[in-house]
Amino acid sequence: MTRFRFSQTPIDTVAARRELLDPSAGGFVSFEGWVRDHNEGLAVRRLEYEAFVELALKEGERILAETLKRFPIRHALCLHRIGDLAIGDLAVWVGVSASHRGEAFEACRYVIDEVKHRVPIWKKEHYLNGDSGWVNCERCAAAPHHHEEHAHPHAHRGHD
Amino acid sequence: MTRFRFSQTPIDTVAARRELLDPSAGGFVSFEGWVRDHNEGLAVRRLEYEAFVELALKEGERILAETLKRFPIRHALCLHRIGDLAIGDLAVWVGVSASHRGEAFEACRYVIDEVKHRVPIWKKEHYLNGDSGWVNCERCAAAPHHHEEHAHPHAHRGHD
Amino acid sequence: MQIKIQYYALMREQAGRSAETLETTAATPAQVYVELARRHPFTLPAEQLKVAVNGEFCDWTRPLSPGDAIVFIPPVAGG
Amino acid sequence: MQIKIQYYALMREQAGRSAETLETTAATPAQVYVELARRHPFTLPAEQLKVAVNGEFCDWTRPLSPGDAIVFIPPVAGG
Repeated sequence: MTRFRFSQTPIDTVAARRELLDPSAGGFVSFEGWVRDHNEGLAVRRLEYEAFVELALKEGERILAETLKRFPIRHALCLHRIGDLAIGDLAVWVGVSASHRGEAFEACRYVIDEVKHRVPIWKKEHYLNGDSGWVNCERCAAAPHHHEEHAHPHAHRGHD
Repeated sequence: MTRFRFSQTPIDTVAARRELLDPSAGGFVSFEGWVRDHNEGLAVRRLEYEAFVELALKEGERILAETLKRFPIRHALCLHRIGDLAIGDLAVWVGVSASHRGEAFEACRYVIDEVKHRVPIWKKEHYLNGDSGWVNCERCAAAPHHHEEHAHPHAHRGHD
Repeated sequence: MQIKIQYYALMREQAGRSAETLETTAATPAQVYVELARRHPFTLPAEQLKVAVNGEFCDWTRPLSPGDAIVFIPPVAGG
Repeated sequence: MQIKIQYYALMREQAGRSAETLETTAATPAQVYVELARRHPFTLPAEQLKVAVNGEFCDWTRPLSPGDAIVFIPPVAGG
């Protein structure tokens, strides 16, 4: 079973947590990324996630392998949604179990930070005002979808 | 509803998580302390948690109030078991939701660190070898339960 | 005066009880602890304990009043 | 030679397709990008992209072979 997986249906966090149970683990840390109703001052209506699945699975798996090498932990797992998501939906789940809590916190943070920076997944925000845009366009020259001629006054930093 | 609570029955993590949902929150971090099968080289059979409930509830609530003041987060909650626990049981659950993940991680870590240091809860480990001892006895002059005349060669640091 | 003592964890085991009432002339929790340590086989020096009176942490030198409820708090280990 | 291009996210929208086959003399992904940017209204300069060939990240100067599958990767935003 791979440690980085995509899901087109809601992530089952109870089943995910169960995969990390270990009688030698004293601490478990999980992170959940939820679809937030706003970003950089704009009201968000829904999100679309798209991935270059073939490479994303490899890169995700590399991140989890690195994490297990770098931190003295027991298990680590990351599940990521793709497709259309509504406000409040769970977009990504990371779980880490370890003997000690310090390492569980650090490893969990490491996984989500690396996933956000390295794994080829993209997020398109659909705003209440009818606009939409691919997150991280502030680092691109990309104009918003509906009005290609003007630049957005705000920076898209991602929902964090 | 108070944000620090004790439970004599298994903690319902699904219900706990639900209390922290918030459409303006983009990140959620939870910590779980699990009863580990070993501590400081000794095989652990089971644990007993005991609390000075009246003061523990006040101190726990103070920690969560501090956390909400100190970090820009949405919600925070801590649930703690008391009574007899077996290996793998969930002893403590901390959850934090926030706009951004950094604050959720930091606040969650702060809560569990402070709870472990300040809240009057004690943990007695029962070892496979028949001995037992109150955790943190290395900072006390306490001898183990079964052999009051000799000192344990190992330090009890807590299961982390 | 009479004061009440509640015991938890290791202190409860060493006192052999969960609570007791003490008739004492002790003026502070520190003096109460010295008095009780003569009756019970406590192994924890006061420096390693905290103390609470009437459900709140306090100083070892807090003046006591009749009916006060004291708890000596061994090193904690939650989580 | 013929190479394949797959598009994702903003690049897919700007190319108006998910994939295409290109008959080209370009020797590297960098040269392919320049060529494609003449046909499609790409707004992302190559410096802001990564590139993958045959499902693995690679250099922009990697020599291409017939049948290679290229993906230009805009700034990611998982989680």
